[in-house]
Amino acid sequence: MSAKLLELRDITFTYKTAQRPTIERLNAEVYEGEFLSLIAPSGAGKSTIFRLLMGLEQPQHGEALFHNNNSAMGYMPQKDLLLEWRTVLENVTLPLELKGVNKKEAKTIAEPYFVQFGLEGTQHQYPRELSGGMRQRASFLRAMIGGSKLLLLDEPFSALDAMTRLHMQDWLQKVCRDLNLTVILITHDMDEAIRVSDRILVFSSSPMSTYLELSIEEPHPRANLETLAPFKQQIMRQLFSGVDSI
Amino acid sequence: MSAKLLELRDITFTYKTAQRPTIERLNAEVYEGEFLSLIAPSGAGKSTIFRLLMGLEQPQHGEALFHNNNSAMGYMPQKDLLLEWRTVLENVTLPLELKGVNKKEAKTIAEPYFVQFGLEGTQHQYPRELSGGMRQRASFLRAMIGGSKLLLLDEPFSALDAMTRLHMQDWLQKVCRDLNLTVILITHDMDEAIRVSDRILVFSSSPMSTYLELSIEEPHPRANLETLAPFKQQIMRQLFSGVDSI
Amino acid sequence: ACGGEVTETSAESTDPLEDVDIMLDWYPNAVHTFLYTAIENGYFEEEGLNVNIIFPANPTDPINLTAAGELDFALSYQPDIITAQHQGLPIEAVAPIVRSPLNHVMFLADQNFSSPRDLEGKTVGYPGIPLNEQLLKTMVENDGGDFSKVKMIDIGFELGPAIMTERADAIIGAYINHEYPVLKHEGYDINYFNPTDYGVPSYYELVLITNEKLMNERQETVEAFWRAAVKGYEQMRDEPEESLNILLDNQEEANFPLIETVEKESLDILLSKMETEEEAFGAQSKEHWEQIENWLEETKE
Amino acid sequence: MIRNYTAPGLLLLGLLISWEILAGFIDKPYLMPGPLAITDKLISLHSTLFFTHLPATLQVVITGLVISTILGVTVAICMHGYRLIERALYPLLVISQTIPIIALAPIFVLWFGYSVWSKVVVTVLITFFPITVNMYDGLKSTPKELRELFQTMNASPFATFIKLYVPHSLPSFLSGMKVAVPLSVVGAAIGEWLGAEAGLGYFSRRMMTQFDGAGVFAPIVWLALIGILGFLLITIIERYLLRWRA
Amino acid sequence: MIRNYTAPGLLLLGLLISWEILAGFIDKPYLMPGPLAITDKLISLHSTLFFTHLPATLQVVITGLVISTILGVTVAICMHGYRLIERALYPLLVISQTIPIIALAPIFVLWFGYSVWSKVVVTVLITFFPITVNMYDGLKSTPKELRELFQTMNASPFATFIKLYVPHSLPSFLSGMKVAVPLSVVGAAIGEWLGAEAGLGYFSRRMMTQFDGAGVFAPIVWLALIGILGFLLITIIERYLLRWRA
Ligand SMILES: Nc1ncnc2c1ncn2[C@@H]1O[C@H](COP(=O)(O)OP(=O)(O)OP(=O)(O)O)[C@@H](O)[C@H]1O
Ligand SMILES: Nc1ncnc2c1ncn2[C@@H]1O[C@H](COP(=O)(O)OP(=O)(O)OP(=O)(O)O)[C@@H](O)[C@H]1O
Ligand SMILES: [Mg+2]
Ligand SMILES: [Mg+2]
Repeated sequence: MSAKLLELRDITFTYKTAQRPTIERLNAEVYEGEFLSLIAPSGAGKSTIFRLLMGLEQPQHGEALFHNNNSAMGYMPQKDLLLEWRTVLENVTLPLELKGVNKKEAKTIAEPYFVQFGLEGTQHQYPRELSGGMRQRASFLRAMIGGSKLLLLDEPFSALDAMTRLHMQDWLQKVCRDLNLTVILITHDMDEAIRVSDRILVFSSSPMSTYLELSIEEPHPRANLETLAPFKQQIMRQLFSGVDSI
Repeated sequence: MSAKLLELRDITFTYKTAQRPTIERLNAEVYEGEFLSLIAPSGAGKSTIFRLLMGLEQPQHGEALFHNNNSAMGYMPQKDLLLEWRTVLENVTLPLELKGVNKKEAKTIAEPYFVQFGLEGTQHQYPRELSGGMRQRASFLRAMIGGSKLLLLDEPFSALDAMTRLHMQDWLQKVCRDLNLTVILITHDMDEAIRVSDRILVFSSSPMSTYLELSIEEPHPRANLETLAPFKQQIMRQLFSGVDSI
Repeated sequence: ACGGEVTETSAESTDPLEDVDIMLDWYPNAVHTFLYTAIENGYFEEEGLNVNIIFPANPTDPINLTAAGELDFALSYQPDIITAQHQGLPIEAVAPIVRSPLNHVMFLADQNFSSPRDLEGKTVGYPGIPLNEQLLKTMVENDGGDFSKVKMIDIGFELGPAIMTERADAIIGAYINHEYPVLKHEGYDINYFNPTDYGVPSYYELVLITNEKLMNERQETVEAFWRAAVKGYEQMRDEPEESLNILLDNQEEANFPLIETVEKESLDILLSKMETEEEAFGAQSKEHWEQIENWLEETKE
Repeated sequence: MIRNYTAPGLLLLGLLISWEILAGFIDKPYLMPGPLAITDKLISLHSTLFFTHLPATLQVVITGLVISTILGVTVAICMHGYRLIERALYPLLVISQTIPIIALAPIFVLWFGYSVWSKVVVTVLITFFPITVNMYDGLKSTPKELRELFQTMNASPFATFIKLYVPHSLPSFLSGMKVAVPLSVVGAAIGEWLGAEAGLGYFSRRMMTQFDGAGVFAPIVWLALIGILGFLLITIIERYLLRWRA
Repeated sequence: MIRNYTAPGLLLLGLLISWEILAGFIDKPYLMPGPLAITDKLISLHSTLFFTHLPATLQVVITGLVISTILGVTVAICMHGYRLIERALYPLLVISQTIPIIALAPIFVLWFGYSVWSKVVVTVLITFFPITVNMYDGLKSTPKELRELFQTMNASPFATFIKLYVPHSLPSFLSGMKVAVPLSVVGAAIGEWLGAEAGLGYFSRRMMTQFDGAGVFAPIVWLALIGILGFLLITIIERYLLRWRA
């Protein structure tokens, strides 16, 4: 197993206006180069974990430890958060701009992705002219384009149709393996998690705590979902056994 | 088969700033009391169809015909569009307020749904304090609470985990059948479509046109997905054959 | 209208009093003593008038609003009256109150100007009324100087600060009965040139005016008003101290205390200019008006 | 709470001290009286200022503000509702702002006499414009998607106005009020020069003719106090009404 | 395009005609001259007004606006950046707005003499406040989630400012400018009364002392024109910069 990239140590976190902690004494680690998926009920605290990792919230107890310091993170928030006053191209190249890449060059870098992501022709449109799924892909592209080694993706494909979603998953898989990226993916789609992950963490909610850890060592690409069915059943069983009703 | 509730007749629609029509000569009908799902690639024009039905856009050609006039529609847009300055409860009861129901009564009506939808305790929070999936459920609840006989739901469950999603689907199914509601559901999740629909329309994109129409006459509740597998395969085959790459 | 102080209608008088409004040329000061005295002593009431004193917001209000018929009487300046009449405003002079210019050129004593000619190359501030240009032009040229070498600057109504801050070398448009004693009271040593010493005809600084309509249609009212005003003046001339106290008390009551020493000095200066050996209070002649009109016409650029 | 105000308090104190020193140094009390001299005047004139002039000015300020708020909001709503009114009215409003009051003073006196109304009119003329502009811009910036949401709920124009436009343009409207409140104080002061027997602005002006510097500034201290209190009130209202922002 | 302006044009014409009739009826040209008399004056005084007084006033207006824009924006930024500055400065700003200019006139004369600067200072004093308030409120309303997005992209404070805060507060800033521009015209006119040898405000007041009503209003027509053109300029800039709103 490769080196630990980051660690959550005994984290407890309560939102200011909340009565109960969202996360309590949570421990987890992420290894370099792995593709880790997080699955949990809606409202459990997945997005909150990302916020803690990005330093947007401070845990009341415990800490998020990074073992490799030069890690600029690529973060795709759950809401697309496109800037309405920028064209799609300008939105997508924002991280490059912030790194000081000049506009022309940034455009050259972004252009091929537009084709790849099915966004060709939208470069000079404003976000309000995009469909929901197109906005999501633009936001995903923005998170990817910075060239970060560590990606935090919060439900990146939830608004995509099955076909586009498969395509994007494959693309992501390939890029990650080619460039040895580390990915933490929040998803609600178990098929997705099983298809792309090296490891899956399933959490229970209120407060959030680890339920199940699952390593999937099938080789990629995993075209045949049949062989993966047992994993899905295992997750389902775990999830649905824990509660009588949601 | 029951009476036609509404009809799309030969609709052609182009967005003002777009070069090509999004929808061209599209025909479709919706029957009273049916549960109809729409499946299409991202960016095809599903949300646009809803906008046409709601009268938010005018087709350049053709028309959307309603055969039953007293149909106030319950519309759930793809973006949650919660009003940030209202509490969750105030957001949810907005349609009731607009109908002149007094606040106290509206609250009494809404209260049980909060429990049902896993939103208990959020009544007096502001939308910014909710998770993505919770926002979606609040928006869904707002669309349902008006008591409309016709529901237009634009990816209502895309941000929900598998378990919550199943629960919501079942709930929706039951309500629709009990109250004889007509539902048009946009979804990307084929399992979802197969599980809840009486009929599924699959569209191709640019311009949008009907690919496949599928009636599913299995009785509800459809717990056993095995028997539904052939439907899924049929859709998949159709969708994936149509294109070489997305 | 709710401006100014309204005299109390005495309880025993049975005849309803006729209400008349008069607008002063400025806020109340020593020059208005005759009016306050007349009110206080009931001279107006004896004439069947109830006088309501109003203060102007703009220096042009007295003429404008009298012409517009909003006011019955007002106090204003002779050159302004002539200009206004030329513009066709229907106003008429009832009687002059102050017979010679109060408007003097003033400057700090350490400027050492000895005559208007010394103002060549200097900056003179004035309150934006072109008359002041004509005054100074006459004075400088009469003194053998070149008026085009004097820099005139419109400084609004803040005349005092212009020389206090030494941003202007001299000012014109300031009054010998007000700015002069006030500045002295504030500890500034001020010298001045009197326009009449340098070729400016002695125009009436302050004139009681009314509108044509009133003059023609209610002449009795005008006469009654003037009779009471003269009585007030005589009282003020004969008993300046007590009369001034009436004014001061009046202002004290209204919360705008005047500086007693300033107003005393002011009154002294004024009395010599309200009545002279040759001319009685209020006397006026056609020739005088024509003389001033001619002078105004001649000196216009 | 107290600690938060020590720094600004110290700054204010420092300013007052340096002002006193500067005033002593310049030694032209008419032009620039020191704070001590002004305080002296404030005390000696207290009953006059507080019981005679303050109420007179307050009456104008409050009447003026109430009228210009109603007027400004109404005009903004009409301009927003009817493009024609906007095009016809806006230039006139701008013109009304570019005419120096003093040129209109005789006309006001002609029409309103020396009553409180000429002062109120001046105050309204000065204060309604920022309210109108900000309210109008606030209304105009209401997102299309929210407007459409209300449309789909069959909200009446009135309900849409109350429940969408008003809350959405509130921040902008309050910005306008924050500009208008201090202006109303100056407006009242200017109005008082058009003819008054009482009022802080009038008193100040009279003292000016007496070359009494401290007497000029003593009523201005009261004017400033009115302005600050009004501003504070708006800020408190803002904090309450926009609490959803957090 | 042309048709859009007929209605407002007709309104204006109607207003002018009724004004002319009213003026004829009142028949007090020294108080209320009719538009014809003013037009006459405008023509006969054209070269004086246009070549002598207009440039003098324009210089003050433009210098004043440039300074107050820079000042207003800078102060707003500082107040937004540092809570302490906000607390210390805001009361002072409000106070500065409640002091009638005329009371400060002697001090301005003391410090700036009768140069163009005393006029510019008056203009700045009158116009910077709406700019500051609107800019500040615009900055303050920047959504937290967008601020966080920039934080996660490691954007420098400067870049965040330029690429997030500036575009986001632009609408609000422009509202402020729309209030400030007409005010700058009045500011310059008032400034001219503190000492001037040329300028439209100066000329207007001079005509007042000559009981020449038409002469009073002729320069005011120019003042109004400056105001309208400035306002129009801001509107055009607004339409360009906020084109993403559509
Ligand atoms: N700003 C906030 N203030 C208070 N409570 C919050 C805030 N943000 C989130 N929460 C609460 O914290 C909990 C976890 O939220 P989070 O967004 O992390 O959930 P999630 O797992 O991402 O859910 P989803 O799948 O629906 O996006 C929720 O119950 C939510 O109500
Ligand atoms: N306001 C607009 N102006 C111009 N083009 C638009 C506008 N809204 C949508 N479009 C375009 O119309 C097409 C259809 O959009 P629509 O939102 O209907 O797609 P959709 O089928 O709902 O997709 P998704 O599943 O991603 O939500 C897209 O290509 C989109 O770019
Ligand atoms: Mg989430
Ligand atoms: Mg859509």
